Amino acid sequence: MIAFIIRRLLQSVIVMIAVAAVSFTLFRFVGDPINSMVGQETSIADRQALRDSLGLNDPIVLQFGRFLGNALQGEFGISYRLQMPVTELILQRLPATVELALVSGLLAFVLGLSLGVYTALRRRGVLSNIIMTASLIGVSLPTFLIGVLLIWVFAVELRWLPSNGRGEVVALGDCWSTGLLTHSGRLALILPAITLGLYQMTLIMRLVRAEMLEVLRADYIKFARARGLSARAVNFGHALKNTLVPVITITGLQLGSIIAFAIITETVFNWPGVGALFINSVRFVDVPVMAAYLMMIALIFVVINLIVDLLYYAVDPRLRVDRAGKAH
Amino acid sequence: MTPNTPGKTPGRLYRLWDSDLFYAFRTAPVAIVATLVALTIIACAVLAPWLAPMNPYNPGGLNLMNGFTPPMEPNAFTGETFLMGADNQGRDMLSTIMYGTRTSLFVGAMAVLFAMTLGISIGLYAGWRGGWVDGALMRVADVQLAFPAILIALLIFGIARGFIPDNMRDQLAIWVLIVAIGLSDWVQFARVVRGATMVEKNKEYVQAARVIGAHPAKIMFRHILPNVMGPVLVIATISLALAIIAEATLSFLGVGVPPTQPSLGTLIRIGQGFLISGEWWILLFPSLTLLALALSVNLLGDWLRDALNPRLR
Amino acid sequence: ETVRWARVADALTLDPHSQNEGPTLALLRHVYGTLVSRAVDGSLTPDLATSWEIHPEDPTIWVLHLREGVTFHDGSAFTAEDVVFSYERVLHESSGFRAIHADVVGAEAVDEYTVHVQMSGPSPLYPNNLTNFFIVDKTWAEANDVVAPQNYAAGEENFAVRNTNGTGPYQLVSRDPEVRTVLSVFDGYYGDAPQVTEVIYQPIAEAATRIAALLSGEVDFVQDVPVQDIARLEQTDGIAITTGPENRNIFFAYNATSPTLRSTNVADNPFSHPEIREAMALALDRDAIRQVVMRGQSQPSAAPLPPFVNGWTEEMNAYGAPDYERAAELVRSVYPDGFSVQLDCPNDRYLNDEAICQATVGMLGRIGINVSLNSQTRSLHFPLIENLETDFYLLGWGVPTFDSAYVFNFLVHTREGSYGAYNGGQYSNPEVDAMIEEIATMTDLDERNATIARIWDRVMEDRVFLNVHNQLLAYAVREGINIDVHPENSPTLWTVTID
Amino acid sequence: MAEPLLKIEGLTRRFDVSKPWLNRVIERDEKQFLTANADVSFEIAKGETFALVGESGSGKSTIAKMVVGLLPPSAGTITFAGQKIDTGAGIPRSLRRRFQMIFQDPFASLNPRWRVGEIIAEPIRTFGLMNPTDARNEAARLLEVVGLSAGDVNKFPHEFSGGQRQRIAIARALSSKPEFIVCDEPTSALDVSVQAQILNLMRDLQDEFGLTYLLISHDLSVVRHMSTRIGVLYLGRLVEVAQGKRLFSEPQHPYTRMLLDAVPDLALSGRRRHAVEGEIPNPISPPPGCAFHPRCPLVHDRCKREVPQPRPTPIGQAACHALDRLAPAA
Amino acid sequence: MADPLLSVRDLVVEFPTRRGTLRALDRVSFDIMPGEVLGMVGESGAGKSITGAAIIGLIEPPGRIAGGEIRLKGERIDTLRPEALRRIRGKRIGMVFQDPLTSLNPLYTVAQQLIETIRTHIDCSEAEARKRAVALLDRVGIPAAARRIDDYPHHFSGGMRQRVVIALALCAEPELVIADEPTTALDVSVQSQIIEVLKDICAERGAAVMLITHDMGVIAETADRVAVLYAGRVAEIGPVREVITEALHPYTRGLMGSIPTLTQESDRLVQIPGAMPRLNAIPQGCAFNPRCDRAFAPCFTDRPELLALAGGRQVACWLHDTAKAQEVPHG
Ligand SMILES: Nc1ncnc2c1ncn2[C@@H]1O[C@H](COP(=O)(O)OP(=O)(O)OP(=O)(O)O)[C@@H](O)[C@H]1O
Ligand SMILES: Nc1ncnc2c1ncn2[C@@H]1O[C@H](COP(=O)(O)OP(=O)(O)OP(=O)(O)O)[C@@H](O)[C@H]1O
Ligand SMILES: [Mg+2]
Ligand SMILES: [Mg+2]
Repeated sequence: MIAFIIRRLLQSVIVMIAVAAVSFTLFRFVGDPINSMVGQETSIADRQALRDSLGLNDPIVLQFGRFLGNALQGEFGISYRLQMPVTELILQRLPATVELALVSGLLAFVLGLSLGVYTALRRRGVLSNIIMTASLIGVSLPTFLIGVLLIWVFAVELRWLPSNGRGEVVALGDCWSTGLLTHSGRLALILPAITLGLYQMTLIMRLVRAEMLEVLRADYIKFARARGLSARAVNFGHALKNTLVPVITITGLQLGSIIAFAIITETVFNWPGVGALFINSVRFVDVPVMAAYLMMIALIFVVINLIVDLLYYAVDPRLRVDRAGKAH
Repeated sequence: MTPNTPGKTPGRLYRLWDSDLFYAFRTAPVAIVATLVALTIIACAVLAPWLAPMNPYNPGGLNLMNGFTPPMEPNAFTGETFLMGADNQGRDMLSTIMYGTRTSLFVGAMAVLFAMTLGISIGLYAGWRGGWVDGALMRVADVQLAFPAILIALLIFGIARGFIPDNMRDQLAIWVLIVAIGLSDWVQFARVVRGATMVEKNKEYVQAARVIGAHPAKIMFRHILPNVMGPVLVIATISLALAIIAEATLSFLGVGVPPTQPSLGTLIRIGQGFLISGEWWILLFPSLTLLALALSVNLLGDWLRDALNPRLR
Repeated sequence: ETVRWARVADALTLDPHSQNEGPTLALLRHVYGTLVSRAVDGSLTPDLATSWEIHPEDPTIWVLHLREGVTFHDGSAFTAEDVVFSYERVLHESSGFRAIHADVVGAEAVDEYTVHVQMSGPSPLYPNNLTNFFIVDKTWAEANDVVAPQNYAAGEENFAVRNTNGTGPYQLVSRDPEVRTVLSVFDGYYGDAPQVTEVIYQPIAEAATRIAALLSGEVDFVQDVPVQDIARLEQTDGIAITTGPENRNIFFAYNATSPTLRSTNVADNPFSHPEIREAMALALDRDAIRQVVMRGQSQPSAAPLPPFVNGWTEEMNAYGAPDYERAAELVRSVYPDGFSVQLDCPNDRYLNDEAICQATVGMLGRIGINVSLNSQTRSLHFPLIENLETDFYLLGWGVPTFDSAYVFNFLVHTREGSYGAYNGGQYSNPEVDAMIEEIATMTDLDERNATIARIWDRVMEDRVFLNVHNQLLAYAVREGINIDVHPENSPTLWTVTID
Repeated sequence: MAEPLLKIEGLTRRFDVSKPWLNRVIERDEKQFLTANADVSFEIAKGETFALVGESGSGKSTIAKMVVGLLPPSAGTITFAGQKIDTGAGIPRSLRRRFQMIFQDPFASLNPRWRVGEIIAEPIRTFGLMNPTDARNEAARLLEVVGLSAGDVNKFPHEFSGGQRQRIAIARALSSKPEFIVCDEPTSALDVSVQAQILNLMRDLQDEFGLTYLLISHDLSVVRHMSTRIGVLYLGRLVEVAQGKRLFSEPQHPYTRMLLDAVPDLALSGRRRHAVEGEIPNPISPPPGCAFHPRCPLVHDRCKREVPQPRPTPIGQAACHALDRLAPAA
Repeated sequence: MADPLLSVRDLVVEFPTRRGTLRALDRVSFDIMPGEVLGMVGESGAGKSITGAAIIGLIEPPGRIAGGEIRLKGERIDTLRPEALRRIRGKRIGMVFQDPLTSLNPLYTVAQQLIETIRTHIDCSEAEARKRAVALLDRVGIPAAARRIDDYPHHFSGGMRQRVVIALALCAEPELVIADEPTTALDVSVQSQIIEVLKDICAERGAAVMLITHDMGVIAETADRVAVLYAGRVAEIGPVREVITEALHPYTRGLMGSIPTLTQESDRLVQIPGAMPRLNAIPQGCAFNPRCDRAFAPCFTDRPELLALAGGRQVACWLHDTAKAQEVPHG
């Protein structure tokens, strides 16, 4: 177990360094930050001077080293664009994204799980087929379009729900702000959460269904039936629990990608989260923010991965003994 | 012995028609409709240069004054009428959609092909070799997973822009897109193929080949590959739909094909700006086309997944 | 009354001397006062300075007379010391406005309400440069360690980035960058009490979302209205649209001087042929662009400068109807098979920038010029111009000084020193350069204007630019809010009236 | 005995089943090895059928794999037709053709995507023995040899029943004209009536082509029926080697006796069987000394310390400390 | 003779497929007496498992019971509603499957699975159920049962797991245990232990056993009577000794001859040519006719019914139909 965690952590470090390297190389190519930092009147000499002072003219290896060194200390510098410490900026935006991701993740998980179980248990039912087909619509249109359409229908035409922003937020302590405690905050969450969760819901639902069908054919299910256990106990106590083992992994990974996918949803709904921050940073070539964001995504992914593995441990007793080495 | 009737071996086509898969297909209305829709769209796209009323990719042939002509109504200035209206550049929507679908399909298919080739090769190799090679390759896949698809595509797009001389960007944009989407997609192919390879390589038919000393490459590609293609096909189908949508999303984020040669996604991105202004046809028709295409491909993939799973028969 | 104000981007900072950038200036204007402001018609009006004149004895000194009885938001009094301090600050190495005050040597407080600004030479038009010069309280700045504008390289945060102390009509209540900034009226404001007592400023990047927010009643005032939505908004009950010209013209420029181009398929430089440049001018259908691409929201013009600007003439502005046949003939006369070239275009900087380029690609296609379009985000587009890596590009240019010299300095003068930073076409004419340098110090305005006209003649003759139009700005508001379109796209909410 | 066709000496195979390095460091574990075969030696003469029996996990398949070159031995030598096989470099091509193998699972041993003709001709192609047309004809001929029809070359494996597939597998094994065939549980997946067919076929082919078999099975009655000599494996060690039928009438080793005892008797001889005590120990940590001692009715102290060496017996040889004390078989 | 515990009459099980309906069982009839061990043998695909599944009503759709009746102590159980049938499963009929590795849910401890099953059928407290469970495990021969009961299935070896499975099947004291190849996946030395346990414990509780296997040896040692299935039909039923030593049906006879034994002396095995027909190609008349060396005219046209002969034997073969047998060309 300890060895397992250590191994995971080592792997995570490698992943993080790789991510850092990749994201760093990238910055050379997304454009020149100077242009968005100075007015059009600035002379070329002044621009060069600024570039020099930001270290953008240094050899790339040196820049990377500096970046890594600072990143290790959680130090990502000052945003070129908003002139605030990046770490603070990201921490400020993170609650919005996390809240959105969690709510839509929860939505996706709960709906996906129940619909998946339903469609698996009633495999040939009419309603199942309708659900299966309808759910595909969610993955057959790009997210941004779904978002725009939802805004159009529910905000513009029906005026039921707000079209953008987070509504009223309440500060919880120093570092967290939540929209969940206010009415307007909850209303504002609905459309983005649906938009973001739709894709994941379809995915989870299909996964649950496939796994469940697989499990329902397992010998131990047959044996459970033969022992006269009630349908409930068989379907939920045995089949569902065994289904959850593989579902947990994928769902966990999905949560990571929900945060990344939030880029689009946040842009469309003007949701003040890290995704929108990132996209704006890309437009302005705000290198420190981009770097920090990518590192954050990688970190979240790595942490989720770790949690998933530990959960796996908790759920599947077979892994608890000496199988630790066999990651994946 | 079972009575054998040589000479009466039915033809390949008949066997295909009579196969279980095809039977399942023939009796699944959803699959048939999905195939018909997909084939129609694909045919229209592939034959666009011959079928489309105009070539929207030739900027010299456009008349800007045709811009925003509503469907089936003559344009106030030029008097021209378009079945599905004209877009903001005066392009006939129908033709543009046909050409755009062509581009989207090309990007999607090539991206999937790329992802598939990469994923299969890596998966086969990792599964076959096992040990640290396998471990290392799968860690690479992990790193890849740490970057969700759209991020990867954004990154690659950014990097490629740095490498490609600007006067070639135009032509290469599509290829960059293909590589970007493909690279974000190979992991699932690799994982499935790796898993299946690890199962297959211990099967006795592989051992039989090894006993006679067949070359590992031959075993991998001639023996194992055909047997792991089932799930690969399913993933490929669904990936195709995903790739087409990924292309649309990337184009929404501003990294995509040039607007002079719009893909379906670019069209939607453009049309999305006209949702409120009332020029609904610029958004509606491309979206419907994308929906129909992606939905039918997805449904097919879905159906295929069930049909190829012997345990669900 | 509260006005909820949405526009595409947020102010980048609240530091008044850090970022010379549109939205930043527009927001800061509500908090910080300037010595001189610009009215909606483009004229200069007194503000913190009640009057200004050239020193009767020394033409290199500008004398500024300051308004009395003005207080900063924290209650301290506004005096010449603050102006002098602000000059020091704006001239600091890390200021984003240094270039605007490049000719200033230093400022000196003569008495409590008079300041002498020492220029390096005669600068008759200098007050035009004062409209974006925000005045900071010296004691406040010193107390909070913000004597200098923020320096990125130091990697430190600056108090002024999130805190303000100005003399403007509003004071800062709260700010969540890129989310919401709340301003409330400053009781001690020296001007008329604004009707709008609270401003909630929200950047909304996506155009559709921004308009949706207005339609659903979540905001009251939207800037950066997509042109295609204007008609619909006009028809919507409860929503009004105001439009007006912006001080910004949109034009194409090309490299006509290099012997070869990087992106063409012919051996020489097609733009070096006057015929080609003429053909392109003939092919550009400005009316169609106005009609279809801009939905009427532009003023087509051949003059490569906005109409407000000193040096603009009706004559330069005139353009003819396109003549494709003649244009095609001209192209054929040089290149029987036509030629191809790449057009670089931003896709997120100006109103419908990409669509304009696209339309132009079509028009040029009709005369045998095969243009491939490279449209990309601004941070990739502008370096091309700066690094001289483009053959043919689109650019928009605002003239905050309202004088042609600004255009000449940046776009016409050969690139050397601080000149020609945006002369991406590498136009170079020693005669013109000499004249440009001359007008910088001319005090006789008539003579100066004559020289400007001469420069323009040469520039127009050489077809250095292919101008498309001036942008019209559109503001959409909840009905009952009366707001004027400001030529610098810098709305002033304290002048807003509410029915 | 004449020059043996296959000679195996001291064959040992260990599998590294250690935990990953990091776990070992943290949990202070040693490297762990599973000894699948230890010091196995036997010879097979030409034309003979040598059988290996033993319970699951006793290392039968591992021996088979080492013999055909699928696994390199950890120690020991394999000599085929007088030629010592360098296990590091794999079996030379010239020898490889002379070996073949038949597998247990007729469903897994044929590639489902290949036509029967291709499957049978694969060895011919790989060894370049014939041109493609001849190879196809040869495949058709072989199908008839194993009792199927020549027209079946174009079918796919799934069109055949288990017994028929096993015939196809045999045809494949015959196609490179081998002298020696390793059969790893060739009939254990088949029904008895089909098993009889396959066993008869194997015998016919042996007579016809002069084949030598290494037959692996856990079914003692099949082994008795087929083989000329038999080796009994327990936990990777050869505990007894004996002449075919005599092993059954005069078993020497206590384990052999126990195995024989456990076989359900169809003959209804009325003999009351003794249910065997215990299960096979974990091969990673086998008992010291004689691995069988925890289950052995004749166990004494020496068995727990010393690994018994093979000793000649009236019917072959056996490795047991208690051989002398054994009562003659009942 | 007492009333049969289980009585199966003319049981037909069908699987609709695209190429027509497959009859996996075609009019199968047999009885099991209380406390009796009935062996059921036959080749793979003969329908042994389907018979077992049909009895406890666990045929997977789209397969269905298309005819006949199944009675448990005279009460019809094939027509019961699913809920009523569920109460019989485990409670009155226990089931043991072939593969102990996959029969247990890997995510639950043995205790959890046992207690769940006990409490489903017997109204008792958790603690009580646990006590029963420990006792049961002890009885099936699991050493230190009280300690090991909280282990997960993967902690047990194959033989031990099969004991757990048996305990699970027996925990509600059923009257009938259907054991579907309970030892096939196990080692020879463990096989005999398991059979022993199963037999003893059933005898102890007076439960009848239906022992499905294709291992004639196991049948010979364990069963009282044996039923031979061929292509979904009963070929022969009779006391085990008679069926083995003097089989009536040519198929049974061939089958016995084809099994190598530890005592047989001949060089070649008896070989029944061909293989059992697939369900979609069962010949007309007697299903065995293409492989039968004694087939004669009626075998190709009429299906022989199960004939009751003396000594409790039954056979479905025209050779034993006195009327038809006249026609046999003896030779
Ligand atoms: N690749 C391997 N890695 C680790 N252990 C292995 C490997 N292959 C075989 N073993 C172990 O070696 C031992 C002998 O295995 P082998 O397959 O030779 O047994 P067998 O006698 O053929 O059994 P069966 O009757 O089940 O086929 C077993 O304990 C097995 O677990
Ligand atoms: N779901 C199904 N669909 C179609 N046919 C089936 C299905 N399940 C079983 N069968 C058929 O029913 C017949 C009897 O199967 P059954 O499992 O009872 O055989 P068995 O005698 O138990 O064989 P084995 O010894 O292999 O377990 C077989 O021919 C099988 O192909
Ligand atoms: Mg084996
Ligand atoms: Mg069965």
